[in-house]
Amino acid sequence: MNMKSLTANIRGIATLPLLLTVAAIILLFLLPKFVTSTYALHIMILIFISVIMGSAWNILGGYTGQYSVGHAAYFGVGAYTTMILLQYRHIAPWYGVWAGVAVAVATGLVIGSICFRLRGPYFVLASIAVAEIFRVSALNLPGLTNGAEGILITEVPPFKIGNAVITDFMSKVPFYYIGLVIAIAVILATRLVQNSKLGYYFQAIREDQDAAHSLGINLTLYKNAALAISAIFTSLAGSLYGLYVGFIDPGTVLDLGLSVQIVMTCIIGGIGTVLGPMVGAVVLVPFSEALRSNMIAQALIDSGLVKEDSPIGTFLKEQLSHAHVLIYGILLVVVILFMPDGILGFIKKLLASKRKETA
Amino acid sequence: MAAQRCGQEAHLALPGLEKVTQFEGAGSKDHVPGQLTSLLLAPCSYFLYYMIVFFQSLISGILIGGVYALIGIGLTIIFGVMRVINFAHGDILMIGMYMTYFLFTVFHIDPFVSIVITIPLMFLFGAFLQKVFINRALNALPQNQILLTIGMGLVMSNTVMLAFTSDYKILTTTYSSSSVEILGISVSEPLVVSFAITVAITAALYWFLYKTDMGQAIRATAQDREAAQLMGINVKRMSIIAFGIGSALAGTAGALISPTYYIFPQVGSVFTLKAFVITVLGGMGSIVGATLGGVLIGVAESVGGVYIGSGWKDVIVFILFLLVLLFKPSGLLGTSKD
Amino acid sequence: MAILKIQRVSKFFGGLAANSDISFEVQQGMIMGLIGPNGAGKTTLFNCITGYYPPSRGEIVFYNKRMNGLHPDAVCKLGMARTWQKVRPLARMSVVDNVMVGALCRTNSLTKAREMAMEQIKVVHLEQRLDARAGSLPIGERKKLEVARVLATQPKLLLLDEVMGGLNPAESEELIQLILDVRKLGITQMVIEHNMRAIMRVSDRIVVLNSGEKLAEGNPREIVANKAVIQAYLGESDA
Amino acid sequence: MKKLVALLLAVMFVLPAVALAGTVKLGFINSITGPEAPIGENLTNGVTLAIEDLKAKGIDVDLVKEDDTGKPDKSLAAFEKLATRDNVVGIVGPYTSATANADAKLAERYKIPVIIPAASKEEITRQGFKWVFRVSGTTGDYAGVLIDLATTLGKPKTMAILNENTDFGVSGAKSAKEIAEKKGIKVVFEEAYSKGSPDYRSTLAKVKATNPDLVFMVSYVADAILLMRQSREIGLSPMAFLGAGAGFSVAQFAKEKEISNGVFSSTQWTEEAPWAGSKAWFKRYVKQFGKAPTYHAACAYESMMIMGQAAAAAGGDREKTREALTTGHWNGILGEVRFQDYDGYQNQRKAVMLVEQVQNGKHETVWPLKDAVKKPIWPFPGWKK
Repeated sequence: MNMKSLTANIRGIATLPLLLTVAAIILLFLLPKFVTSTYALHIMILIFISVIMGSAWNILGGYTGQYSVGHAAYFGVGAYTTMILLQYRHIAPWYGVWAGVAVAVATGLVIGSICFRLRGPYFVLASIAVAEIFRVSALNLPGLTNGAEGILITEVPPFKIGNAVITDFMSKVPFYYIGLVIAIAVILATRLVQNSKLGYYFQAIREDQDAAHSLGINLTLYKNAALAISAIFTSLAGSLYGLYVGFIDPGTVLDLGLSVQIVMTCIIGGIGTVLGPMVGAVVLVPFSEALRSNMIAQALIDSGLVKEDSPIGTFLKEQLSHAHVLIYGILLVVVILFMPDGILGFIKKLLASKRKETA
Repeated sequence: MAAQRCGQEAHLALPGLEKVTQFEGAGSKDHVPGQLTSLLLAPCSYFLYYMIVFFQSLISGILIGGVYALIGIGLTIIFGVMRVINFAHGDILMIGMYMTYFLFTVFHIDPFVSIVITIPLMFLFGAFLQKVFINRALNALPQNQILLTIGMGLVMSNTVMLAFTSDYKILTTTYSSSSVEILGISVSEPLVVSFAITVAITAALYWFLYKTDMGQAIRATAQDREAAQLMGINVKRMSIIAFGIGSALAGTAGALISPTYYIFPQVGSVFTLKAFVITVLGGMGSIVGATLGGVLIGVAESVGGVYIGSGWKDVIVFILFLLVLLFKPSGLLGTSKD
Repeated sequence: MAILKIQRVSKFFGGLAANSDISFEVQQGMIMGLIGPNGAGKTTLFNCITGYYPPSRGEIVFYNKRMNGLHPDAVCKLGMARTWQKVRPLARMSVVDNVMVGALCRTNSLTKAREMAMEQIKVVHLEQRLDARAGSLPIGERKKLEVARVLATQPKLLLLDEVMGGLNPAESEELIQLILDVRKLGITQMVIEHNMRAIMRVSDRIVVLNSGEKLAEGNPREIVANKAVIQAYLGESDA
Repeated sequence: MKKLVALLLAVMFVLPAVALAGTVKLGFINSITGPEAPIGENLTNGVTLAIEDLKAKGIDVDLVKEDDTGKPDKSLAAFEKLATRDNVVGIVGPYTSATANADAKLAERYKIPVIIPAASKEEITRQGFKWVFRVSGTTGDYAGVLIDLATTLGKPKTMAILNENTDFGVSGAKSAKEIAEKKGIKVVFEEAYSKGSPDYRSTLAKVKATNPDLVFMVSYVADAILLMRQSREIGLSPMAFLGAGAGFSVAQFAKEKEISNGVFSSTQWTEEAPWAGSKAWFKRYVKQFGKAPTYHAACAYESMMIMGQAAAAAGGDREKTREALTTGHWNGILGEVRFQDYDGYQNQRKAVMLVEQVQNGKHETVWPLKDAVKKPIWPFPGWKK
């Protein structure tokens, strides 16, 4: 066996990154003990949800090359199943969530059988169309989904085993841990996929479907497998979102904007890499939150860089709050034009060019 | 009061129907003339009622479809030449609407006349977008191109919002709500005019693409980019022109729809998806196909809205879209190889 | 023993016949050359054999199994693998990963697949480029990579579609050698080629297609002497 | 990038919010961007005026504005930030029913008083919440007053309901149906349309075919104009057009007099509202912002005035502010405001609704009759050809 590839393989699970990962995970598990700010926890939960969605999409879009811009369908189906069961059938969410997963996977297989016959832009458009059909149907089936009014739950019932209350869901902490665990699970799953036959086959399909087909890869089977894994985690993210926010309606959980946001997280972070979606989420969620609440302007003023009553200060305070979507759009354009491989790809390129300089 | 009501109802031009509803809701009106005759007339009037509702929806569908067609043609040219899914198409249309609005309110130029100004301006705008942004991403991955155009759309709609606030703008002309009534079916005058303009523009475009050298070059580029390049066609220039034409058409559609619709920064999203459906339905790159697709979607929405429910219109459109994708992927009139 | 039997195969696109009524057999261990002018229907025949489209008429029998209607992946599993006229590397995967994808057709273990891949990479002499991105290889190496990749699927019959197209003489020579090496491994091959000198050197038997029909079949010497074949080729160069 | 992230994190989690002494810190959540932004702007302007007026009363408000883009999850984040990081005493907002519904839960959890200015979905104040107050009337109020007017002026037997397929539209339509049926009016047509469609002609043709006495519509600004334009084209001409709030009560709608004349719309506030200072406030608003205010602006203004005064009197204590809101009463441009428990509502203002009718391109208050500026024109006079 070739030494170079062997060492490369070992380097992939080398001790230092492994230690760092373990340390980071421990830190994340201990975080709620130190951080009392519920706002910070809220942002962390949103990041976890974003990591889960992004990584889930990444398996289908990043590894298998099927650029679905309709992932809101699985997110929404998961969220709706869990919430409908909880609200109207009084089925506890820890069962409902799995029902959501089952429905999402079933939905995925139906969608897959339709859309996977299409390639390239046609697949993208079909995935959008299917998700839109779900959204409009949810609006028009008030008997099932409560239509445009959405489903509002007042509280999540406590999780009990026997009479012992394990978690009460009164604070953010349980949601934090659930989010963290699922996020770790999805990253782990991505890693497992990447280092297995599945991963090789997914990537082969991404690179060239016809070539992959001729190498003995059953396209339908493996595309659907990727979609199923993707749908499972996207549905979990949806259920977590629904239970955490306590309110869902077609305009939020089945929205085209959500599908776009999922893809964006991956592309900004770095598509087809284990950590890309995580990087994307960690950057995008706080960034859009800071923009939304005008924190950047506030920080500039607080730090004394800009005087509050100066024209720039008033402009920032008054106008920036209107402009955050604009800035978001500009950022998107800039990243795609200048960092086409996302932040991770950009960093890799920087490191490579530095290495070249030193060599 | 009753007399007044009846006087009003007279212009429904549906005497039979009128009596039937009165008969059904017996006593709801002050006088019930000839119950027996109305009973005899019932089947006939129901038929008339169905016919009128049907033709009403058919005609409005066709007329709206004309505008849809224009949007679709713009997109089909862009997609055909560059294989870029332009998610900013609706936002480009929105820019056209604002242009029309200001030409109307500031310079008092009639929206239908203003397209003479809108078309060249929008062409330049599109050419600029292509040269500065899209061009750099032509070889990028398709999902990156999608996000790029989404980002561009966000920038456009939010810049407009900062400049003109998010208020709805209504462009009211003297003819905005005029209609003529033909056999009990009302036909919107501005829509008829815009339909006529659409037909003229489509014809002109058809001539341009099929009868001029540049048109041929654009079509060659759309058919096979590499081959066109080998044949000495300046593919980059063709792309710029194609994006310009696409934008000009979207802008024109915006202008034509302005007198009967309303204008706000996020209005584009309504049309972007529709544009894709139309384009794919007709066959990517096919002008006649996009025209047919536009009218078909207009009619499907309108007729489907009546018989299935207006909330379901979009579902009907998307299902139609998926069916075409699956069973005739090249579109109704397309000859594309993939 | 005839491992592949093409029996009166026709393929129509619309009203157009790309292949009409073609029959021949490929014997175990031989190299079968498939030649013909452009548009003769060679690649269409490959596509029919490997399951990309079902033949419109006729039968394809491989090891006494009827292949009509099987998908390409099933065809590959049965031991028939092909390369592409226009190379199709899995561009963003490394050389070794490319070949491993082929090997994974026969095993579920990555370690095993890697071993199998290394073996084939040695056959095509790409040991030096293991970790290079397949998309970054020069054309000659891409062609070799493609051969290694299909070899890794452990085929009984290999269909090579113009592996020498676009190569310089030195590279062509390497590939000729490669084809001969593969024969030594006991793998039957069917080769589409435009390079006449090469095809005459490697083929045991040659089938000539013209306008979708079989024009001639025989050993290289017979083919060179065949008047109809000469006519077809000269006709083409005249045009 | 790392530095930027670090900076952002620092800004978000670490830097304590600077509290100014001698002022009341309040939060305001609104849809500043996104699809609801056109109406959101009215709320922002109303609040701006309220801050000025509070200052004149000697109450300095340190206002933290948050944009929720009209999405519940963003609204929650905004609420979370206001409640925990900015430590505001009370919150005014958010605007839409969906976001208000989501935020109401958090108000209970963090025990922070919230005044909802303009969201009208009935359920919001029917959940037994103690910290949620609402100035806005409910969808039932909107429908009730219109049907009152219709049954007093005429004898309508049938009604068609056409509403946009949003939370606002659906809950408005539900209330309307309930109330109409109670009054013995038969609902002969019901349809929720998806907003933003350029063509409602076929739907309207269907409405016309059912020949209803009343046509009740719930819609936002722009669709209202489209619906009426196309009603005219189709020749739909019932006894009366009734519009519930939003789209039918904005000045832009009235300006299209060809199509808007004679249309009734219910609202919570008008320029001619019979309450002290309404007219002056209207003028001031027009002067400052260059356009006429909607009732949303007035409701937001009043909500902020009440919150500011209650919070200042309570010395910035949340519990005391809540008590002040429960027991107090205020007199402003919405008349007397009290938060009461009735009909299953908690802390809900019993809104005095007004009906306007467009007459000669202007909204005129025509109902209740004692407050009317002009006599209502009944029935709908028909379309001019």
